[in-house]
Amino acid sequence: MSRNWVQAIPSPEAYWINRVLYDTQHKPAEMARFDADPAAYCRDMPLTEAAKAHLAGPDIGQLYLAGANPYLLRAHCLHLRIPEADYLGALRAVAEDPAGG
Amino acid sequence: MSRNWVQAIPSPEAYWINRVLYDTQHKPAEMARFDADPAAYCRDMPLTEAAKAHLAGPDIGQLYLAGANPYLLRAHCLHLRIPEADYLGALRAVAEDPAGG
Amino acid sequence: MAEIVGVFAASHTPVMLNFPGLIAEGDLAEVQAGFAELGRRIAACRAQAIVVISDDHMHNFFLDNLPAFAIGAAEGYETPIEAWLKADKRVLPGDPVLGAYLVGEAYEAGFDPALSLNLTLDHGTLTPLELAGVDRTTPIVPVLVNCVQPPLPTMRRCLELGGFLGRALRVYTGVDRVAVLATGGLSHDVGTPRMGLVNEAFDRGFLNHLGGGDAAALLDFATRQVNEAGNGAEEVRMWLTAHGIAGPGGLDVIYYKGLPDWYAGIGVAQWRLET
Amino acid sequence: MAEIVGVFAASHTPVMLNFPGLIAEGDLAEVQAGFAELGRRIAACRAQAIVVISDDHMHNFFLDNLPAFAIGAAEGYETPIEAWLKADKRVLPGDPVLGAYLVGEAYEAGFDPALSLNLTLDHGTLTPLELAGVDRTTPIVPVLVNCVQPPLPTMRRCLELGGFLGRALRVYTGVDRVAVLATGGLSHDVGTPRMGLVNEAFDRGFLNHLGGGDAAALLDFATRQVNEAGNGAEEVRMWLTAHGIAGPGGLDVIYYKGLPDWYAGIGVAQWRLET
Ligand SMILES: [Fe+3]
Ligand SMILES: [Fe+3]
Repeated sequence: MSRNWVQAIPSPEAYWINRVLYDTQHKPAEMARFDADPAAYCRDMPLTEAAKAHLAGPDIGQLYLAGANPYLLRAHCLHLRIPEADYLGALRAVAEDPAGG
Repeated sequence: MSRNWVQAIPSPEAYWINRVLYDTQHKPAEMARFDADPAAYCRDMPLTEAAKAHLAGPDIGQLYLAGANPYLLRAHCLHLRIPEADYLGALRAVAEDPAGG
Repeated sequence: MAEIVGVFAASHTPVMLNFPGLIAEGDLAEVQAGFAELGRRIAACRAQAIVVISDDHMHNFFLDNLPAFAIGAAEGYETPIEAWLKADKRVLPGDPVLGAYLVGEAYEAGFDPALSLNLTLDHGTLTPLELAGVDRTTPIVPVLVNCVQPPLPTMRRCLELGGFLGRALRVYTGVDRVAVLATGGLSHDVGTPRMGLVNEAFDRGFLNHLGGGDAAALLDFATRQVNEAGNGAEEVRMWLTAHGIAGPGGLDVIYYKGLPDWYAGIGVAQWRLET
Repeated sequence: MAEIVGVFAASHTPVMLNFPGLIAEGDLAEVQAGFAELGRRIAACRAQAIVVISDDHMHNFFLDNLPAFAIGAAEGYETPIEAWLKADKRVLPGDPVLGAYLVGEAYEAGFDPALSLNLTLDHGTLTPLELAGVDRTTPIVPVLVNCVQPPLPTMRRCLELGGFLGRALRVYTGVDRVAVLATGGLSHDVGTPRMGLVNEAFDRGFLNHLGGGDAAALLDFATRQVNEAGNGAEEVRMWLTAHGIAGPGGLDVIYYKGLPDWYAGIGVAQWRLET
């Protein structure tokens, strides 16, 4: 059966991923700092090493699976000007059932 | 009969007074800017002229009557190092019943 | 005592404003006609205030303090918060007295919404108002329901919130005429592997249940089926809240079509009010 | 299924830590002995988690999004948020599983608390833990009740929240032993013209009602009399929530005295649990 959400409540790792996504979208200075060097921005956050790598990539599919809020992640990808087909493709590549069920 | 609160819900004026008190207490850069020149800090906020004057003073009694949250106002006065007797005196001076009833 | 002069619901999506032309010309004309009809009906209500029930898409609220329900009591609301949304920056006028009344009555009635005196509203509230061309001077009261980040309030609780809102509005003496607009849904996915799918069977089943008189069946359907309809379909909570306000008088579906190129099942509807 | 192994309440005030010597030496020894006894009793509970019910004094929450109730589900909580509080900076360990459970059960049971995954706790939560010397490794779940800025949740609703928490905790399977500590009150004023007054008649009346079995009389007393006891007395909401958890088995007052030089009526108590 399909499910709408990866996590019933954000894990600690997901909290910090979402914190990065939220802060950068809502505070221009944070966004500028992130854009200048995503890896450096993440370095001092209490993120897991995996999350740091996924954010710096970005690895959209892995961020989704790790509990990134889908709305925050979508807005982040719009900001990064990731082409829509690439964005959708990255998500679909991690679907349990590629038919979308 | 005495009442615990001046306002049942913050007025728009009280919202912005409290916004100044809250932001300065919780954001060091805001506090530094306020401390450097309270009147200048308030100038660009959507405060009433009366509220700007009360904050710049500060006029503790008038801020209380205007709906400043008592917890935020107390912490603000502690930050300003207002002597406890002066602080209490300013509040008592605006009491409806000076006996405190 | 206020009369509830109209209860409406409409889907929202940023695509409506940013890329309307992604759907076929005929579809675009039809959906625009549906929203125009919504606008005419809202205007005909001559409401003195509109309670707009929507969700915050992780702009005003975050995981540090994520309310199940929030009610606005500000004099005005800047909008939109999304820099990328193709809409005029403007201020929606608020009705702070009605907002404060609803928060206070909620606390008396056993509901625990957060109070908000400052919100910058997002496309959820704005886009249906824009597309329907709702008069820009009518004050609103935003009611925000968490549909975007679990844990979510239950479908049942959202219906119950509507029941409370209906009772509170009907005994409010501050205005004579209040309208209600719920926004969100129907089936869609945002930022999931299913994004782009719609589930017309879910949408039509849900609309049918709203039109029927069986609240238990409605809640059972929404609760059990929502996972087949996408994370965006969690926004049917707003339709349930509107249903709780309106009561089981029936639903007039002004427009419905699944529009995968807009990423959503788009519905526009009005409840028939028992008189 | 968890056993609720102890339900306690204690007043909090920053003065306890910052300027304990403002009161007479004999009073200080007595109040310290009261908190030490609280600490011994909490330790004897051997609780695996402590639900700490307190309020946020406008640090984590503001008027943009002011929750009536919030429940924490974080792994840990930095404290204190007040730079001026004389207490070690430290991290209180959290029980995120129990916190998440309580939020989810609350939504099922018709309560609408905000979820918080990140709180920097203030003196309200910290000072009684410090004074009682509670073991620093026992995980906590913060439950925060708005007592500091109207509109406030009703006294009745706070008691009902306790009823819910008690039921949810007793069927929780994640731990075997849970304790509850409510903090705040009793009569006092903060930042008002009455600051420095205490109302011993209110405090003793309230403690008597908590010890008795008449919930209606308790709520009536708290609701009607709180305006005679100061804005800080609004914090009796936390005692009511604890009462709702414990039930009407009676109250053992460990310490009570009005201490105007600490600006508060200071009480420390334990509920007698029906077995
Ligand atoms: Fe939406
Ligand atoms: Fe307090």
